[in-house]
Amino acid sequence: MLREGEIRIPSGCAISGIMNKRGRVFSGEDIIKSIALMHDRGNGLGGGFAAYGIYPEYAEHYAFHLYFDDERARTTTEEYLAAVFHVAESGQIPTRRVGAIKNAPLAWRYFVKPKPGFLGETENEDEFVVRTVMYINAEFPGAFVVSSGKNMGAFKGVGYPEEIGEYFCLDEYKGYIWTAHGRFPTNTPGWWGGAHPFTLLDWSIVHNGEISSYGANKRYLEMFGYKLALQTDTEAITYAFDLLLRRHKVPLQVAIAALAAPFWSEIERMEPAKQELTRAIRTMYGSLLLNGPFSIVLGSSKGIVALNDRLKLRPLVAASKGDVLFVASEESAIREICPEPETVWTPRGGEPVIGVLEEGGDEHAN
Amino acid sequence: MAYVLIGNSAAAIGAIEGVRSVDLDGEIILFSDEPYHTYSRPLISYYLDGKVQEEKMYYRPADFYKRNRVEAHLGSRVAALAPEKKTITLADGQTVPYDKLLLATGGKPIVPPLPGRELDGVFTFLKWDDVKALEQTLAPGMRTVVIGAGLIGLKATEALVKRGVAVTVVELANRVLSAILDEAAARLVQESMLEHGVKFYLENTVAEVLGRDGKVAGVRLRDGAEIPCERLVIAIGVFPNTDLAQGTAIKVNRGIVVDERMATTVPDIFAAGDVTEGFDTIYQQQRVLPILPNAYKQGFTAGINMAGEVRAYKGGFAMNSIGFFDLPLITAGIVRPEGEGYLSLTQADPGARKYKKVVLKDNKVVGFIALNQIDRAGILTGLMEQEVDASPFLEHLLREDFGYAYLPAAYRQEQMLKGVSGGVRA
Amino acid sequence: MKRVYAREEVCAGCKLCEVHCAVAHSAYPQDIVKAFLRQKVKPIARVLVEENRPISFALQCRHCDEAPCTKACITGAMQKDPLTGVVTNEETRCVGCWTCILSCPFGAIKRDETGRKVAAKCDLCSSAGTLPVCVQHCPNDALVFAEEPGWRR
Amino acid sequence: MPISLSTPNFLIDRNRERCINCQVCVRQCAFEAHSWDAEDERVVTDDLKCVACHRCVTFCPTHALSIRRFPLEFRENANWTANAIKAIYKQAETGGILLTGMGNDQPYPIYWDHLLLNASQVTNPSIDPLREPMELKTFLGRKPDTLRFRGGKLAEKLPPQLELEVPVMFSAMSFGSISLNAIKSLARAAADMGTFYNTGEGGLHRELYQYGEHTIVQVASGRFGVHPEYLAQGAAIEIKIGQGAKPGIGGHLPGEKVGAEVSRTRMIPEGTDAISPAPHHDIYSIEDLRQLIYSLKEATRYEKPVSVKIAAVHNVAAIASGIARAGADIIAIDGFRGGTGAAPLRTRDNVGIPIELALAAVDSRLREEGIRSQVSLVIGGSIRNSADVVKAIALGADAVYIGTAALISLGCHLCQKCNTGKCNWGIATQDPNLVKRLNPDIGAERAANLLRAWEHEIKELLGGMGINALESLRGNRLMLRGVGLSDRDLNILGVKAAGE
Repeated sequence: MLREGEIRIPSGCAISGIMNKRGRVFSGEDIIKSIALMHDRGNGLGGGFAAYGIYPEYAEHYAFHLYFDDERARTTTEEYLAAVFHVAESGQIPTRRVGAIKNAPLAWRYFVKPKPGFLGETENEDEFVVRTVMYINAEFPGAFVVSSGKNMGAFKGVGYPEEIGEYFCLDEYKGYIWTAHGRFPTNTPGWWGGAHPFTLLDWSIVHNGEISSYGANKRYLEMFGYKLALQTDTEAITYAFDLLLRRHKVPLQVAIAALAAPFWSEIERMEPAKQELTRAIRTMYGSLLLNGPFSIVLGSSKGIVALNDRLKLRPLVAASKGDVLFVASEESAIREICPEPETVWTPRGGEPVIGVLEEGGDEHAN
Repeated sequence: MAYVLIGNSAAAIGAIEGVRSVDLDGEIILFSDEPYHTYSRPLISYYLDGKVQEEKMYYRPADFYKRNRVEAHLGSRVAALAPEKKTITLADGQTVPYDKLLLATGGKPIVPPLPGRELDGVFTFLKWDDVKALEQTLAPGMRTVVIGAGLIGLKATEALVKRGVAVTVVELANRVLSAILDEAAARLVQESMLEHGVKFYLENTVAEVLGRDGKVAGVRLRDGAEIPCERLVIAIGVFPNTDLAQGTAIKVNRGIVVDERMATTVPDIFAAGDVTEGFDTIYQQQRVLPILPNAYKQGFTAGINMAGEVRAYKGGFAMNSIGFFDLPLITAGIVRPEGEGYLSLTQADPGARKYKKVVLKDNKVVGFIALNQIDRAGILTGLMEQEVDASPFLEHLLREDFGYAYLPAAYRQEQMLKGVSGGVRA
Repeated sequence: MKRVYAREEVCAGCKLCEVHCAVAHSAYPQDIVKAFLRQKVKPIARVLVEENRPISFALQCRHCDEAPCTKACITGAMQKDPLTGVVTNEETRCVGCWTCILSCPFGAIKRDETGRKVAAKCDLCSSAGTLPVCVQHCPNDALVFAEEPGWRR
Repeated sequence: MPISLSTPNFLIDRNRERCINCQVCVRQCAFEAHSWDAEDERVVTDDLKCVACHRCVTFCPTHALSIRRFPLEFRENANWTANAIKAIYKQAETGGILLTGMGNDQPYPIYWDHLLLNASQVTNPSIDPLREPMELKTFLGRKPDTLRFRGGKLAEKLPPQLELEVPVMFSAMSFGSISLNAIKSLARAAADMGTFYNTGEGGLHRELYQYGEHTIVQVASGRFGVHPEYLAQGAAIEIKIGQGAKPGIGGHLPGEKVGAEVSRTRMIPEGTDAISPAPHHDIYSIEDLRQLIYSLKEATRYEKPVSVKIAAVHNVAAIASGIARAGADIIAIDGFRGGTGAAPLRTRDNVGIPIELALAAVDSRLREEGIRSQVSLVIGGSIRNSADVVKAIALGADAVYIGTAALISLGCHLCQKCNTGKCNWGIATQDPNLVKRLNPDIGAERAANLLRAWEHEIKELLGGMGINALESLRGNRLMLRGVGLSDRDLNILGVKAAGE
């Protein structure tokens, strides 16, 4: 059977995200409980988590999470890593035995810094890392980069999310942002790399939906050198954010106006300056418009953005209590871990929920 | 306001409709020496030949007077006018006051002082009564002499022929219809009548009516020739019936003189129709125009002005549509120009008895003859009315399909698009 | 009043107006083939297409405000309806003297000799109570039925 | 005089039972296939002159007419078809090039008909265009590499863009090749529907200035009617290099079509042939093209996008890439089925490649080179319906040009006699007697209706795919699948086979 990347697999899902705006870290138990409550939105063929602030001791290193099909894949990949990076620390990612989890790949992590000699002239470390990730995923059979950001990591696999969480002992990690994903793919590749979240550098995306514009988005992104190895919406969305925010350096609001653009009928009603801006964004980034149903949570070390498609064809609820911001596919998944939120709301289509990490938040993980 | 109308033909009817188009209340009183509901004089020849029965003789529907609230005194002759008193006196001596008076007394037949004209069997041909009288005495095979080959004479002739009567026409001029046709056209008309058995004596006239025991037996012509006949129709022409105006301050030449409002020279007295001498826009002079369209328009104009509105009728010109035995004929204005500055365009097909002639002066159409090809002839009439400069389309005037497509675009579109009165500025 | 106005700049000169007018005023107003093939004499159209290439346009009675034909008519058959403004010829009273032809400045009155000689003219299809058939059947909207000469449809 | 070997193509079938001899057919046939026999008082016909334009059939008030293929048969021969034989008769008679009108009518594969569209089922919802907004707005013009911002505001304006409410424009048809009434119809329809029409190389008649905002003015090798005011009037300027119906060939408007108006508009003497050279004599290379592009931009103060139109030929992808780099804001590609007012038959039927393949190749190439968003792609050359439009956009087009379809909406019956100037429908003619047969009021409404209808259909198809903005379909080849195509074709088209 073709695995993710060799074929495009539509899927429905559950998503959840928790963030402490002041950067206080907390264990993975809550996010597991939250996503577990939406058990029925998945079908046991994919689950995963992204966690930020979990590696304070290596905050300056790129934390590579890799899956290997076998030892051969690991050794060849590690040779390459060692060649282009200073590897400060490496080791197997701790796991527990969980009944339901079968044929798991070898899961390893490496805390690395690029060797300056390998950077292209105009290339900075991030770009080098992106290039390396694409290279490994494309050229090293049996090896797959799960995450590559600083002081963060993705844990995902085939199974229900709560099983994956337990398997990777997430209750023992502490982070200030947690996002989770439970998947309902329409066929069963049974490949761990295909599970969500999808990450690049410290971007991570958990996503529920199927984007009709995928083909248009993909071919546009490819013009900028992105290789969409997985053929998943999640991957495309991640790259779209990476292109807009990191490479084109557009303001977050602009990126959102591109991906979940307001309708022309709305734009016509905007005041001139805003109208001109929005027209320009749609004219320029039409190919990045995410069309069709989706709700996503974008995670980064600086905060989270939860977003719906502009017609709101997928569920998304948000709530807050104190410093903590919750987003999830279902309100119950929030109340499960926060029975009395101060505010609960349902964002409109295209209206983002943004949680920004307050600068110098105490205990901020670095 | 009391409007008093004397007369009951086209001019009087026009006046009624003119008054009522302005004043719905004023009292209208009409006097006619004839006993009939308004009828159409030109129809008497059709009546005679049976094409039109009694009920179709009437010029307006039976309820016409009622609908227009006209007090019609039919068969009551007006004997005199008293302009200074603003009254009229009837034959029975009764006087009637008026605020506005219309003289629409029409014309009367010209009857020359012929010896024997009092004989039994001598008729004129103007009123319904004339033909009714004539009709009762007719029998097939009877011989009739008609004096005058004008419009009336020839219409009478046609009707008589259709009644199986043998007709001989005596005409002083050198051709038939000399007033409205040139020689070429007259010849064609005469030919066709000859084919129907009509005899003609042209450039000749009746010197004496011959009789036997009080009845017509024949006529002797100027040249001594004698024509036996049982009936004689005198159709030399009509003369304005100005009797009532005589001896008053109303100015009369051949007819009663009117201005373009149809007012006579005496205040509150108007005149219209065959009795008047109106302005001829082609001849550019006052002339008697004894034709129905002119009578109606004059009457209509008079009516409006009597009712207090000012409306001018710039005048008309001679125009006739007539036919003899399936030979239709339309003429207007000057057809036989005499003098300088005229241009005549003609086109003849004698075999088919077709003839067309257009007469121009200063590049304007001033007259035409359309014989046996009369379709759309009114366009020429319109050009005459509008005094259109014809130089841009001279060469097309005689075309079979001559029409607006050949007229200057601006004029054409103005006429066709504005959708109002084609030509006529009443 | 509403009149029929010609837009000569889009008249295709097909004369379908004439065809349908003739039919509408024939013995078979509903059957064009019969109207033409069954009747001894071809029915005549009340509308006339004038042509002087490239100019062409349909012309029918303008229903003049001061209709000269009604003033000239010797029988009173030709009347303008004071309410509708439509000028019609009461054919039973008409004697075919053609004085109306003499006086119509548009040449819009025809001689109908298919039966008793009478003057035939456009009646705006008053009887039909709908659009005049010439307008209905003009394939190029070169005829408009309007209060004023209207240009755009 | 030796006998002519040419025989009728069509047979005029007149039902005498129904013919009323009204002569409408006689008056409507500019080819004089019908005539009036005054002696027998009946309409007679000459089949040899019939071109099957159906004008008479449409106008016949009794439906007494029909047109059939002339039953004359040659000895069966799969190789020497009747057309092949007749062509030789004709050339043996005239010794001349065979001329024709409209587009390639040969049975080459039509790729549109081998492409199928996708629709949403279960995993994502289709969208009902009657309930949800459905956006077709399209911008044509160069898009910058990035947007720059200063204080949350745009730091620099976008380059000039054409804004289309429907992704369909009327392609270049010159005043001369078609009548002023035809152009008025298209111009008015374009204005009503928020799109554009193209002057072709016919200049811009003064009466059309009012539609300037919806006009693309063309600059072609003959430079007819090109002057500063002309450039200023248009919303965009198109440099015409080639045309799908006759790649590598210039244009030729015979003198008899150059009447007073055409002459004034094209700025050439009345009655003279208007000959557009095969190449622009100031463009012998890509760098020359660049100079023309920029001199036109200079002349219009960089306020109007400049388009370059080429015919779809073998190495179209490389050429398009060159044009993009030469500074064009829009590239218009015309496929080998594109129409024409007059072209040599052999060229029309044998030169160029299908637009579907050209489009796929160009779009892919520009993306590979990372310059796709620098230019907009407009394609034409037999877009027949809204599905073709949707497929074209999924393959990567930004918008399409329609010429033939537009003319058909005005009444064209594809008789392919445009070159004769006798168009009975008043479209491809300058004869005032024929021109007035096309009422621009009706024409404008019909052409606008066509766009309106396609707009609805495009929205339906988009909704079915779960897309509510056209840009999400652009280049979205996952929405296409091929049927009955070779792997090579699929590969060039960049689409999967149905079932994959």
